[in-house]
Amino acid sequence: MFDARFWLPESINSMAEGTDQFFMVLIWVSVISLLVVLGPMIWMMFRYRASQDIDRSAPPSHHLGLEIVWTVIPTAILIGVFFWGATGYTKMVVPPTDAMEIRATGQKWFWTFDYPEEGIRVRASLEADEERVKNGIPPGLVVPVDTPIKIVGSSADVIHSFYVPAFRVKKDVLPNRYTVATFQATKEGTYDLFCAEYCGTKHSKMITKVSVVSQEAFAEFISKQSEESDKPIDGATVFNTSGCAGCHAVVASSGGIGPTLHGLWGKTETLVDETTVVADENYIRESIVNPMEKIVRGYSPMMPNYSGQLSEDELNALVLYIRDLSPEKEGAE
Amino acid sequence: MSDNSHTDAHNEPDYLRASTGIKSWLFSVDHKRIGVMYLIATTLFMMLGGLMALGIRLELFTASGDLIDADTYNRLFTLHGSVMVFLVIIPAAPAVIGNFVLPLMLGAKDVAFPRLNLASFHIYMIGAIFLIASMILGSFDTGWTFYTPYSSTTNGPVAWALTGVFILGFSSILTGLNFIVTIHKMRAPGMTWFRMPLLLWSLYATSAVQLLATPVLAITVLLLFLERLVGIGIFDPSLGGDPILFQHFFWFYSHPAVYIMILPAFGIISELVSVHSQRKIFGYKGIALSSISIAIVGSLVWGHHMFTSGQSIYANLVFSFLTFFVAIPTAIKVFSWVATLYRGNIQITPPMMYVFTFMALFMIGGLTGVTLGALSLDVHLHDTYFVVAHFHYVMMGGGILAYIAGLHHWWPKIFGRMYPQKLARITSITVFLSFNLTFFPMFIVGSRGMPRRYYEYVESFTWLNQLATVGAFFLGTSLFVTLGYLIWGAIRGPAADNNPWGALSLEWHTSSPPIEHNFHGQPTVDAGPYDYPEESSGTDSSSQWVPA
Amino acid sequence: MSEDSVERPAWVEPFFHSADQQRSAASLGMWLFLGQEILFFSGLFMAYIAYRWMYPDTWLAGADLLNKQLGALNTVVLLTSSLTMALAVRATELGEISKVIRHLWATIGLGVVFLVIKSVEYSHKIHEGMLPGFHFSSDGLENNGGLFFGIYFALTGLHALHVIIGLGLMGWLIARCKKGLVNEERYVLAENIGLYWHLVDLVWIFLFPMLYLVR
Amino acid sequence: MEILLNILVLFGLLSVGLCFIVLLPTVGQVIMAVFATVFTEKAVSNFRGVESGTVQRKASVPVDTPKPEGHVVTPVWVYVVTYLVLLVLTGVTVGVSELGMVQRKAIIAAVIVASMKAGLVIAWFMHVKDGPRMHRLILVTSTFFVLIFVTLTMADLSTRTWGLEEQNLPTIAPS
Repeated sequence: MFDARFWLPESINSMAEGTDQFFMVLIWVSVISLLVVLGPMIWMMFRYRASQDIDRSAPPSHHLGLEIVWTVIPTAILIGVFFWGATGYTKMVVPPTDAMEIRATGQKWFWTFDYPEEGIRVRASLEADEERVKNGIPPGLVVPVDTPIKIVGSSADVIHSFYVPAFRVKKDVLPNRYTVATFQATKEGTYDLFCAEYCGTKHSKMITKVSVVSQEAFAEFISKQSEESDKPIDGATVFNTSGCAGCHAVVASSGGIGPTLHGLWGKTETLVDETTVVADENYIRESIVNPMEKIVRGYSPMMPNYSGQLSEDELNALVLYIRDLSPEKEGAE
Repeated sequence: MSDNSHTDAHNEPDYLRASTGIKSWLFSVDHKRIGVMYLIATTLFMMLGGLMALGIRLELFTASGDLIDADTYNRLFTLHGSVMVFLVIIPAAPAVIGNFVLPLMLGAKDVAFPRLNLASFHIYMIGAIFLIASMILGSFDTGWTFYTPYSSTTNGPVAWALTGVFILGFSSILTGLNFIVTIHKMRAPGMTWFRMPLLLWSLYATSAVQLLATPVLAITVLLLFLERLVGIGIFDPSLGGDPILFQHFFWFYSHPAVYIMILPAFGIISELVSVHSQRKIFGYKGIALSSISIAIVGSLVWGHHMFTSGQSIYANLVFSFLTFFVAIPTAIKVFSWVATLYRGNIQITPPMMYVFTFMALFMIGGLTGVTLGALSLDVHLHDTYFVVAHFHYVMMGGGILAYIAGLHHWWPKIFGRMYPQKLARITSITVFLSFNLTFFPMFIVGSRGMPRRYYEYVESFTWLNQLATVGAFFLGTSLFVTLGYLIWGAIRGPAADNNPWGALSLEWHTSSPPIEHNFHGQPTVDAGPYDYPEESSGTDSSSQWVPA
Repeated sequence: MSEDSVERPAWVEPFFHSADQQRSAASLGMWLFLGQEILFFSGLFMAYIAYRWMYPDTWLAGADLLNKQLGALNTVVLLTSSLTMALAVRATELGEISKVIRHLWATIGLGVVFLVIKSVEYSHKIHEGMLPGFHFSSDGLENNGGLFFGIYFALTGLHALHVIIGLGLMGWLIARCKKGLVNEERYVLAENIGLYWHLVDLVWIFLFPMLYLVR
Repeated sequence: MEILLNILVLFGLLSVGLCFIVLLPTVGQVIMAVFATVFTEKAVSNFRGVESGTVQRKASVPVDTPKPEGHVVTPVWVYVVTYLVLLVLTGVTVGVSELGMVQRKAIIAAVIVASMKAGLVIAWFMHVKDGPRMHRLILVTSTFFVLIFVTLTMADLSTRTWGLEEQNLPTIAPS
């Protein structure tokens, strides 16, 4: 009950190693002050209960010395706690100048990580991680071990929060400006990355991993990703990694939060305002980039817009993939 | 109601029987009736909020969300938050206990503006109707904190809820205004400021906070309403608006709001500790002035809710530094209460049992608050279940349990009948145990990293959440038992005499339930409210009131 | 000493001891309401200060689009209405009810003039397209001009709403004067409405330099 | 400790703000006194009366018609002079902005003159000067809370890059 592992996950972040001891000290301070207050209370409760006949003469109504003591001591303890917390905080939050920069963009229910020096972009969500683990790539945000990392975060729509419990790091990402989170992983392994600021329906699904890998594995990951990026983009992987699979079904079932895409090509869809539209290429393209324009009847306007998130060729690959979902339209251009 | 009417010496009917019929209740300007109506309303809303809490805990029994879908879960916890904060805990202690007891303690016939008092009850009901309407219309899923840009872009009846909160704010402002003027202008002759019972000091501080913080909530809700309706762009990031500014606006109200919730609880506990240990309170001036200093310092610290939300490092340091000053007045109060027990003649009555549970739970809540105030820990602990456990310990363990203790203390005065005391003692123990079973696992699961407002969680947290769910159902049942025997006591309990606990303050010197205009003639006060003579046997001691 | 020794005029509430206690309670209540109103407007002034700090150039450009002459005229109108209101309150304390009604009508007239000038300004802005938020389409301001006009319309709109409430209160006060319910004993109601009107004027005194004279 | 220094600066700011607010009604009163002496010799006798500015409702100001409870009714000319002073100050505010002073200075000067006007309205029109002390206390507390709200929020907004200077974070221009 009283060792750090019971309360906190193992701390990997070398910039925040003071926090575990600080937490345990505060646990001890709390337990002691609990005893200091509840102990006498329970003892007096029994000793002075009504049935006891005991010396109750001249109960003191105030005692200046005692009152000053029990004001000064808590103040001293609290100011001590503040300074320990503040100094730990400033060490933990200001990234070193030589830190490796990674851009994190939070969006409705998945993360996108850009490695500016290496020029590659990686999408991280539950589905995307499964894809990557299948073909042997470390899932989620891939980070070399023992190098200070600076995460520059921003959000594409609402406030999310970049939270890695193992690194004791948490920073909200905001739509209108960049915020900075920093850590330096000391032990290889994969650790959970949660979104800690409520961001809508699948807030609890916006989970991915942080894989801390050795330097060589990181270099190999970078090379594989960069030659991956000049390979022709396959619509299916874009569909799975950028969160479409989370809401749209690709097989002829009616489930899912968004409309089913099986057999969509060429179908006439009735929209919320009772107008109808033929599901052709620019309807699909427009519904991806600006979903709020044409909402299919029976569905609530919840799809996040992807304008600026998908590159031009990713968009084309996606539209082709959706077209191929309709079997009878195999040959149609 | 049994027929042995409770008329007192001048055989005037008491306020319950003075006039009958629903209209006489709904439009009565008698502060006691308005207090009872608030009691009924807040209890109903507390049951509603409690059921939602059980729904949430049931969903979290299993790691993967299978009972209800994510969207309904989000709406459920948003409603649980909003109903509990705006409809139950902010009005409960000041409006129910305050409305009923304040004029009696002052020796006044009624509050300063009785029609305004009735108006604030009706405003409260209209606001509640709006909030419940938003629930019926499919409810909103923004969390009770309405953070933009999510709350300004999501669909759903957010506008209804915002109007509801806007109207509820006014009910709280008007009650605060009424109490301050009553305390200033209508004290019994001879009752100087330092001869007032401590509950009035804390109600005075609460009303000051209600008056000075709630308008900022009103303007925030109005701006958010305009943002959704007309899109004036104040909080809209694409137009240059800053979501952090909304958080500043919101928390400038909401942190003082948690002091609105806890200050009356402090007042009730100071009252009960002194009465049930038949002893002068220790450090009267210390406790009275600490209430006022909490009201002032309480509005300096709201930034500790936003340590990880992109607030600047400088502001984090300033707010963390100020947060630790708020803990000191609370510490003074707690130490003074324990010191009051020394050499007291402690009666282990149900209210006193609830006082002990309050002391234990509130201490745990307060100390974890200090842990959350330290900057380097808050980075890890913010928006996790550690925070959820902290504020439930402080608000439910502190605020609501003290409110229940107050109800047990003044129940004989409100209804003139006594509830079964043995059963009450047992339930107070089950409430304490089931409370710890529910919320202590949340501390552990929170510090291990389970974020807040999660519909599904990682497998490793499962058994702790299951423990919490089981605890939640025990807590629910024991609270229902409390409600049951209190209602039974009010209707069929044995008649209670005017001063069952041997207290000295003025409200115990009139019949219980009191007559329509409280006192025959104007009571005058010549001594403090807690001047129990040394060797008192606890009953007919020298009273604070010199009979007319 | 149980019964009240001083005989109480009819209009004093049963639970007050004397007319003076009721008067001081009423004016204390009004002052608490004013304290709360100050905080209500403080939210908007806070938004103004925050965004002025963030986008100083938008604020300068935005202020140029506002019509300073009408703003100054409005300030003079409101100050005069404050004077006539103060004279009305003074007349109630002296009991000259006819003078009270005359002053109140003058104040209501000035309030209406203020609202007319305000509507002229608003129609000019709506015509020019200087609407809050996204609907901002006027030229001469880069993209977040809508933010400035969002705050402008929120502040002046809320203030105009309070002016309208003030006019309603004064109309009600005139009705009570005609019914003879207001005399040199029962002047607290007039004093409270006077305080409310002075607060509305106070808000405009701070609002005018901040919004119009940002130079 | 540089953290401590910054926090003390903040407290200094808050306390300066507080005494400025407390002085507000007295500022109005002083201006009244100055203008009173300049304009009318008869006012000189009132100047001494006004100068004492004691709070009790003493008949320090000449009374037109005595009231039974010694309730002081301020004479008409006090209101008229206050009104004229307010008009003059409005002219000053407009003048200050027309001068086209450097942008930052103008707003501070304008706000100071506006609060002088506010001081006048509060002191004379709203009878805070000769009213009970409680009214002045309410005014000071609520303005103090507004001051806290503004100062601490600006403590966040204005120091966004404090401690992160060398990170040269890019800024997202509002779209």
